[in-house]
Amino acid sequence: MSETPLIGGATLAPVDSRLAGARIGVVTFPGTLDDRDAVRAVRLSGATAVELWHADTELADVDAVIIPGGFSYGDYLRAGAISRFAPLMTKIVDAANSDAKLPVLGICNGFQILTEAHLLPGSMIKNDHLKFLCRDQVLRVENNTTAWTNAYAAGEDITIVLKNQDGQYIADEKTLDALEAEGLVAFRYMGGNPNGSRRDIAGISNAAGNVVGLMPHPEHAVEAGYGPGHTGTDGLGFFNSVLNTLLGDK
Amino acid sequence: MSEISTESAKKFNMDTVANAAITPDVELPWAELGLKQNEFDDVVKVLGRRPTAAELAMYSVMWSEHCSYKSSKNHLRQFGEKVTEEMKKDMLVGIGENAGVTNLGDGWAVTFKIESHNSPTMIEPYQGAATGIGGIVRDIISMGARPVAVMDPLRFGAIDHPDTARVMHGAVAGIGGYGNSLGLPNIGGEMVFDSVYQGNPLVNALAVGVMRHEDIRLANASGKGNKVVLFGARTGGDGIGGASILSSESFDNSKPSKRPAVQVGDPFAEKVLIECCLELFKGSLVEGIQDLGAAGISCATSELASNGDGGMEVELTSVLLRDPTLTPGEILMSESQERMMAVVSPENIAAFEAVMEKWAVEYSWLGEVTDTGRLIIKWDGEVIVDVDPRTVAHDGPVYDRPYARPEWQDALQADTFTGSVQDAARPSTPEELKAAMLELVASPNMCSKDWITNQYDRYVGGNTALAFPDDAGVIRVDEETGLGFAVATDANGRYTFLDPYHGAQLALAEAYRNVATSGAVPMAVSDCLNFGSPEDPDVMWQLAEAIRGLSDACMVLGIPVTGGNVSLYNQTGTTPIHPTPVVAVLGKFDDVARRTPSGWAEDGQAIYLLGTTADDLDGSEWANMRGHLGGLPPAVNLERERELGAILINASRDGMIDSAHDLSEGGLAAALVESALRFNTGARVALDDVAARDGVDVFTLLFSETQGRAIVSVPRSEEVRFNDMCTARNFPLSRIGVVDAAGAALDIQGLFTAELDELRVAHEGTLPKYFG
Amino acid sequence: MPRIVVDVMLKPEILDPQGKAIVGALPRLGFTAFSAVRQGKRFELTVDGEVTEEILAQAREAAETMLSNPVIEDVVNVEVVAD
Amino acid sequence: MPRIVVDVMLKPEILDPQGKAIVGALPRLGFTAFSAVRQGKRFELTVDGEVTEEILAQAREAAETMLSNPVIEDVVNVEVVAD
Ligand SMILES: Nc1ncnc2c1ncn2[C@@H]1O[C@H](COP(=O)(O)OP(=O)(O)O)[C@@H](O)[C@H]1O
Ligand SMILES: [Mg+2]
Repeated sequence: MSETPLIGGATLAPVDSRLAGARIGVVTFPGTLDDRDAVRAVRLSGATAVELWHADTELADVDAVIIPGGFSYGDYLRAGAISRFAPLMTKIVDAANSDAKLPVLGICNGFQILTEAHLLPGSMIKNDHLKFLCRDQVLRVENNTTAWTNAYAAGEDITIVLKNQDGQYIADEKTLDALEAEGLVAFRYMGGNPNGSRRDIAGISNAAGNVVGLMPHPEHAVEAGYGPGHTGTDGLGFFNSVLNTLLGDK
Repeated sequence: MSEISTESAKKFNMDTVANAAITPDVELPWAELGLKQNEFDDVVKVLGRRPTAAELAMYSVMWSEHCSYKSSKNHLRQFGEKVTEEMKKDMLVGIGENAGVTNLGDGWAVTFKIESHNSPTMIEPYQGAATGIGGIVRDIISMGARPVAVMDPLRFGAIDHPDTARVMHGAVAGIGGYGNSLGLPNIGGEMVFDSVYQGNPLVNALAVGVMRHEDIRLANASGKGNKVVLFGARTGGDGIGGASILSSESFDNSKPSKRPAVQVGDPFAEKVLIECCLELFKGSLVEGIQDLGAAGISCATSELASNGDGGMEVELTSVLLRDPTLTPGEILMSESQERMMAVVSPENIAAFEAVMEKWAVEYSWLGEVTDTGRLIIKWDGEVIVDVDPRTVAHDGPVYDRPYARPEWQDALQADTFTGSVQDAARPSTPEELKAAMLELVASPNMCSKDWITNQYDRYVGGNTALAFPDDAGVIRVDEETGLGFAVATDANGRYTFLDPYHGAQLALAEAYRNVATSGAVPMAVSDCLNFGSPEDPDVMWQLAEAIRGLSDACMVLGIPVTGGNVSLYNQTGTTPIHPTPVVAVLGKFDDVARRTPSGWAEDGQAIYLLGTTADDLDGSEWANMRGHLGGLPPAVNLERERELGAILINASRDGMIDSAHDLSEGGLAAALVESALRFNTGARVALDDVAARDGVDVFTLLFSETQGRAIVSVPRSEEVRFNDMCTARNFPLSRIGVVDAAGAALDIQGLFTAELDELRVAHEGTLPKYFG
Repeated sequence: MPRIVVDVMLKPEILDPQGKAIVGALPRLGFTAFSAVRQGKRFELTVDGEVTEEILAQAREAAETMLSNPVIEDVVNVEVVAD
Repeated sequence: MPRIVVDVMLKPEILDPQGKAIVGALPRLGFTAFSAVRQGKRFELTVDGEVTEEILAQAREAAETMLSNPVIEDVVNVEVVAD
């Protein structure tokens, strides 16, 4: 029986065997949608993608984890609320908080899950215009010292895809002030706030810089012809960044 | 029903087959269930006795217009008859299955189908539209395919009617809410506002799936002893509506509980169902599979059985219920969403159950396949249905409904736009022409659809090579080779109203042209025929003519209809909607990297207009904006469409063009503005030469809707080659301008200059103005 | 300031996907006492000043016509809460 | 069967986009009595049998840990309703 299509068709030989040694886990929950895209992005960056299942109880020796976008559990109750309790999430939270500082990237629904799991502060509520919004979005890289942003220049503008219904980032003023003061705002929306997020925040990191969450989708901007404006590949930097981190290059 | 005669029936308080045999004279609510006297008589004849309540439920839903195609069947035959061997060569599965399957090459196949969910959307726009997406996607899964994209052709009432906002907000949010949650990119559709759809909005939904040839699954139950399983959501009273007429079947005097008239979709359950089915297919764990749509278990059991070895035995009390008060007949009729039925061989039961456990999907084993030729359904061991499944699924009534060309048709066709009162102040000065262009691109039907499409995820999956606002949606299937497909849907209800035969052909021509414009080779057709009541001879004539026209045109274009859907009774009182045959064309790319976007991007490229322009203002957007509908739609020239298509496909494959946009509603004026706004790139255009060549004034050149035309942009280095190709094929072309990236304007030389900003404000402002 | 609370639930016969997902997740967290969950909406309408009979009637009408979708939802409660 | 109702509202300091949209729309339909609207969630948990103190405690805990997100929401009410 052949593989069903669109599950990683292309077998790109990794350019650098050092990179292929890096194992990046991509978690699938029931209702996850962008897992295949995240796997593709990992592969295009040269690393090895490892598919993880929410009900797994072990992390399969991965060097980093991506929690991809989608509507896990249908976004029912609150986006990310039910997924947060998955067995694998406990492992991820522990590993992220451990001395090993497992790099974790939460994209969109993944970001929502990370906030529900209290790995990142704040939360997301419905977009201020109340609609699902899919558009090409310019972001400013505010912090290029994290595990997932070090391949970018500080202050660089990148265009990636924004698509969500509950994307309005909120936190109390104290938390927001602290995020700003400690430089933990990783990305800010440029060219108009698309959803009412406080202080135009599109993504944040934890203090150690190993956990990053953002609403827009870098994994949809890794292949010319299939990303923003059908040419953009600005999202590749995320996946290159974590390789830098893992290989000790940065 | 009053008396229960047999002991067993008494025991279970149920109308059994045994009971039916000895109580022939019981009154049955067949009329309330929508059956006609002759149809009920047929049921009795087929069975040789009166039906049980459960049997009556099955026949009534399966013999409905929606499931049996009784009014259209005699005409739809033409889609199967007017096909050549050549047209069949890539058709792996044709009409009759859940969806047709077309060979894409390299062992890949693609399946697509379009369906309507019109009246549910009128009642409850969000859920109606959402479950429309859900239903068509399950059709695609049941072929063994992974769904990869959806599209949504829509028709709503007048843009400024208060009820339109309700339908618009709900339907668009529902399509997005459901489709986005499934991880299926929405890659195109249509949006037309017209008061004829006020009481009957059209929500058509199209889904496309891909698979390897060996994975194709058909809906049949073969292999005596194989098990029948129902899985997915629990069965509720959905779609039965109001207090059930069938409550009497239990001979129970207590008041029937409420049955919901609307179905609520659970996109999360469907997403899980998709993944779960794909895992079943991958492990070859099912012998046959069928989605549950209209007519639910009635349809699934009778179709699976009659397409297989012909027999099946099912215990209905095994069905997992959401509402424990449902009667057997209601269970058989329920249209609860997100359910599938499969046939599993005994050795695969454990593996099947493991997949269900993994995805936390509920399932229940209902029975098994037999070779008796009978579909037997039991309730707690007592037989309540004993039928030949073919008589339920395939041998429904077929009607030759009377039809005749309406008396008013001649007068309508004689009333041309040119010279009408509505044409009194035809724009002619440069100022008027510019104002007309701005008015056109801001009009409800020609304005930007971003307000809608921004609510749809077009990126998920990472294989979307083109989507709105380009002419066709394009999806990559194979990441290594770039093999992929394009799909476009089109229909023009006004054209079809003026001339149903040619109107349907024009819908096909436009979808074909859109696919070719993207660079893909058209291969297959699916259609959704939205019409009024077939009992009205005028409407029946429109339907007959449209089917005849469409099937004739498919022959000429050499692409077969592989599936579709008929939606009748779309009318308010005695006023039908415009006949609206929505036609979807699927095309193939060897490598989607060669796709052609619709907008200009490179400075200095030459802009060519392919084709010639005649006075085709009847039925046009311009006439519509002026409140005129009459005359004859643009002439159909399918040979011309084929030639144009070949040019666009070759030019794309050989890298001769960098953009292409077909001319359709709104004519050249709309195409120029859309090409400029696509990537915010202006152009200088001169129209005098073409206008002189074609013998039309500039207004007609800009606003006429003559078919078989497109504009392309050609890199300087390719101009000679491109010219030579068109000349060799004897296809009219004219160099009408140059892309001007710095200009930030559409400069129609000698007439007017429209800044891109001013065009954009006009084009993009309309939907937000009405819908917020 | 006084508020009027309006509670809206899906009609009992209508599928509630959210409630279904929640009831499936509760036992995994050790909450085993609940056999079904349904999720509805609660609206709090603030009134400046006193809640007259007329204002309450307005709230009831708003609940039926706008805050709920009568095709699939029921207004199960309209009441005044003081602050 | 008895049910336990759990009401959850966004914290007062968080702007509620849905409530805002509703309060904007109400006057257009002639409902002018309301100066603010907030939309929250109402959960109905069905209990098979009697609602013991222990079950009520379970409901309270589920309300705090899962049915609400304490970063943005408050549980405003947990109560038993009989049928
Ligand atoms: N309801 C919709 N859903 C998705 N895409 C839509 C919808 N309505 C219009 N579009 C897209 O907007 C673009 C313009 O539509 P239209 O003018 O009808 O195209 P064409 O004339 O090429 O058939 C197309 O890309 C079409 O697919
Ligand atoms: Mg087009």
